[in-house]
Amino acid sequence: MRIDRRKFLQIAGLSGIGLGLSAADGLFKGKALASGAHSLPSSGTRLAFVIDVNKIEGEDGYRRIIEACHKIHNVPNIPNTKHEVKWIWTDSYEHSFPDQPNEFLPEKIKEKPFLLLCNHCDKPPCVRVCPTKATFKNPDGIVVQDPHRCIGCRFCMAACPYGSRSFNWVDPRNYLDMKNINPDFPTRTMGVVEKCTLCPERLARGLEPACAEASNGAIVFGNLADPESEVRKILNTHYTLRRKPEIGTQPSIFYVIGGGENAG
Amino acid sequence: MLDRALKGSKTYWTLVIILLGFISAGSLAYLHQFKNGLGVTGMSRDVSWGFYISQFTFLVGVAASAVMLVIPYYLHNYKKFGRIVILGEFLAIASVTMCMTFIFVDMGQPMRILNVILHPTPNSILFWDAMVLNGYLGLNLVIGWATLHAEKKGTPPPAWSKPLIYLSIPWAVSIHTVTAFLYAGLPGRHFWLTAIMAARFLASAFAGGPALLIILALVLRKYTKFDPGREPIQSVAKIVAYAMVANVFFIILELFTAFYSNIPGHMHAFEFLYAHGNLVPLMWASSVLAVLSLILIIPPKFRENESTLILACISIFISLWIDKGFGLVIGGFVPTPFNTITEYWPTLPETIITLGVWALGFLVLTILYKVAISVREELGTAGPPK
Amino acid sequence: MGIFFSFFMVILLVLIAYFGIAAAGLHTLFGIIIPYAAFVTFCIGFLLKVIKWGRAPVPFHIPTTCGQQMTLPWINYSKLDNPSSTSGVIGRMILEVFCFRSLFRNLKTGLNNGNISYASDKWLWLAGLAFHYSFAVVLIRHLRFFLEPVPALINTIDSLDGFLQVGVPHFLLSGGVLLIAALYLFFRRTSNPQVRYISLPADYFPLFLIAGIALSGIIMRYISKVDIIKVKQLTVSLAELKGNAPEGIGTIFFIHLFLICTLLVYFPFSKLMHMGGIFLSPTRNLPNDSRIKRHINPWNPEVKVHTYEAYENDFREKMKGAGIPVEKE
Amino acid sequence: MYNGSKIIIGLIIFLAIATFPFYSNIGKSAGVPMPDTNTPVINGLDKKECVASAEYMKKEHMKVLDEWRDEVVREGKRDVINVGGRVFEKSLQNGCMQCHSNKSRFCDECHSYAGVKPYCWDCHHFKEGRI
Repeated sequence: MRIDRRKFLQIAGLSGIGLGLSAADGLFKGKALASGAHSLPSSGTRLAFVIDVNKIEGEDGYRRIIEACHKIHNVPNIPNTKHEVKWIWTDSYEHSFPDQPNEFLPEKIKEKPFLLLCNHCDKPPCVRVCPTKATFKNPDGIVVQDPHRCIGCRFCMAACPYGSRSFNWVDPRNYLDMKNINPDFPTRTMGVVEKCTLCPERLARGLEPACAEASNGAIVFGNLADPESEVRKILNTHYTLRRKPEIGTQPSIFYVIGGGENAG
Repeated sequence: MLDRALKGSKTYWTLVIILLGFISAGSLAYLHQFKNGLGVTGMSRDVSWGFYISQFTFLVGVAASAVMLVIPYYLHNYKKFGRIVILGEFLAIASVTMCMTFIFVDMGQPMRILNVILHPTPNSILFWDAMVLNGYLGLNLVIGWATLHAEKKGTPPPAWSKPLIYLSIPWAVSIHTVTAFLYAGLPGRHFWLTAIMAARFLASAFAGGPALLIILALVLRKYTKFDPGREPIQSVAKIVAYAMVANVFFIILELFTAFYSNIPGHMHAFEFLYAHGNLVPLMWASSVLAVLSLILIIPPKFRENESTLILACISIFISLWIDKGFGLVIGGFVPTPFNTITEYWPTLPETIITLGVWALGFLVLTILYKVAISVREELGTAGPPK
Repeated sequence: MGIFFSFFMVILLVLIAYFGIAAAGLHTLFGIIIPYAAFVTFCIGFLLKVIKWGRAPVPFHIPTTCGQQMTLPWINYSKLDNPSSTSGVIGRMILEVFCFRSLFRNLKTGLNNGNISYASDKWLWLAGLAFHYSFAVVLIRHLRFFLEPVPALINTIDSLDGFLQVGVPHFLLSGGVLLIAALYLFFRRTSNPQVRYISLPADYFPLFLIAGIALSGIIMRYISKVDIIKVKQLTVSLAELKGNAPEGIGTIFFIHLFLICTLLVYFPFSKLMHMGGIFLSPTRNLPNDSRIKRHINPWNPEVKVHTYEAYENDFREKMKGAGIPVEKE
Repeated sequence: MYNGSKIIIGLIIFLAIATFPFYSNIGKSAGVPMPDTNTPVINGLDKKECVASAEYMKKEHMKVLDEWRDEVVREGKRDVINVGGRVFEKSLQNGCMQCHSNKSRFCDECHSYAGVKPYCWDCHHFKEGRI
């Protein structure tokens, strides 16, 4: 666990902020100037990831990140792709950004895997459609899925434009090595929806989300609402992509595509 | 009146027992699904709604179609519908029962179904759908039962039923509009993201539901003493014809927008459905049947001939069942958000459960129709009007 | 009048249990002695009542029930409503006991422009069905307190009853249905003037008592909880005839228990005996075979019969002499 | 008695049902379960104190857990509970079970005695003797 004191305080601080605020005003809060414009939350916290595609070191790098997440969250490894549960995974540019096709893309990018996960949208459609408030938005920007409340109607899966949500079609425990699961984290039950949680249990302890920690700096985690944050600094200096920006969900996951440190 | 359902001919009891057989098979299959999870169905991470929700969507239309009889009879005082309006109301009860059962069997955690009421979420269309469906079921139960009861007693319908009947008219529209909104409000699902969705739903509902009603009325006439007379059936047929024309027109509008604009996302679902998915034969069958049905129902010569009329109605029902009870939901999920194709086909347990739910609906319908017709037979009003 | 009397009787019972435990601490009395006494009263009272009924002679088969009785072969007769065989009677009994067929027939008469109209009235039947079936489920699932280990079947019934995950612990549907049905039956007695006129404290009291039992049970499970392990310790000890009442069970439990004991004691002496009586009602348990079999009243004295034939034999000659026509020469 | 045999058979059935608990328990009786607090962690404490009194927890633990889960998952109130200097995490797995590491003795015995089947363990898991 390599984490310096400054970073610790930063994360501990921002995860603390806003948690005390009421979560009730999830839906239509934040009047933007125009519907497409960006809004910053009143709580002063909006957690986000910036993923630098070029900094992930090959196959191993991706696998390390995915395993870091799936291992600590007891995400089952289900061979049948129809029943798959995945919190973070990779796919090609073509599949990750189907709305921005470019047949003349550099070969390097065409073949590059992109890390995909819940976008923790600022205006999440999944939250809008959930009939039981099982999924909702925290004041700090995390889109939370409460498996205790979920009735398994899968409306959120129809609503999510990013395919970020997984349903437990089968009992996940049949696909977990129950002897070697993370004893500190629950598994899920059959018939509920789950997805990336952005590791609130780690944030509470002042740790970064597991994927960011395992990424050797390729995934930068921080507060978008803070102009001094590292994520903002990268966004200021790099051209970044987001998935399906035109539908106005305002994802909080940014992809740095260009040439690493020197670009921008 | 319910006791009328307990006395019947051999045919009636055979039908009831067959339906009960299907229901039992469906229940057993559901227990299997309950124990092993929705993984026993053909649904997947990418196609996360399947047969159940599409049947529900289709049947909401059938339920809403009762309004096509209620409006002429109660609003325009079209007396000739007096005999069949109860058939429409009871069909609505059976359809809504099926809708709710389909939603129930689709739940991953059916034990928590009451969370929808315990944690009401007005921003969710599904919450509203649950509300309007329950309301519509209640309205039709109360109205249908009260009017039939009054008929049996030889009294005019109770005064309080009038406002409820008027309320049921917009309510019927609302159930299908809200159901269309389930789909039409989702960003990133191009096939569904269309302002015309609710209108399409209503058009298909007002074609499919009354078409089924004509089939049912003709079947009843053959096997029971019930006979609504020729004219009301012809009037319903005209409603079906207009609605089906509107429905086909709306589909053409969708096709035009998708293909003339040439926006890939808008075209993909149609390409999947009509060109390279496993639903291709079904979707083409739906389209061919739709055209065929128009040929059979628009020219008065065919429409007025009851043997071609029933063919037209069967074509319409099957065409719309494929279109709404299959293509609509699957086409929305495929292509996936990743622009990939994941095929869907219902599995055996899923099919048995679906059949079981349909059987449940038809059992409810059989019992309700049996009661209505028995009451009329006793009153001597089941036969053709003089 | 009867309403308030019955209501305050139930309140009084609640107060007796409350003060008996909270003030006087009579755990053994309320936890052991009264339950045993009540149970013994219930069983013996039930037996004696049924035996008393059994000693009354059955007057005659009663054909005037419902439906066409068996007559000529080409006339359809109603096999279940008016049976002529034992198997038909068993069928009618099953329908009566499990489906409340008599109530299902209930009609409501009304006046409509001077004409009498008949309307079906299924609410009493429906509420009665809901009441009795939910009571049965409540009773069966209470076996978990008396049996150790708890049989799997009882666990299954319990989890089906709490299928809907509402609240912690899960709300058991049967309890709610029982309470609502009891309240409906009370509402029916008071809202309908005719029914109200014929209602007595004996009608209201059991309703209030059962509603009180259901309500105290619901309160005990969801609001003012008690130590359930100690409760079971007590109930199992009762079943094992050991009878020791552990300290520290909430008073609400003893209120619940005392109301149940009252119900048990009251049962054999009240209209609740229809539970046994249903099997002895002559219009339900007798086949309509009065034209097939000769019925001889059991209390009839021996009657000396002198037939006309014998009479003529005795007096033939005299009759002939008097010119009276005789049948046999 | 008229129809005596039938009535007596009926009464015997009635008595058999009514007294079922009395004879079905014979020879089966298991002892009364006592929530066992004999675990290494608890034994190592000088002051044995939980988040609430045993009396309260016996009756309300399900409610406490239900409230915790809403507070933690839904409201983000992950702040720990401090009882006399000892901190407790609001968690079944990472709170309760850290001390009460004997699930079969501490949870299951009473639950099966009372015929209760909580579904907590469908997701939250516990391996005996982990700590």
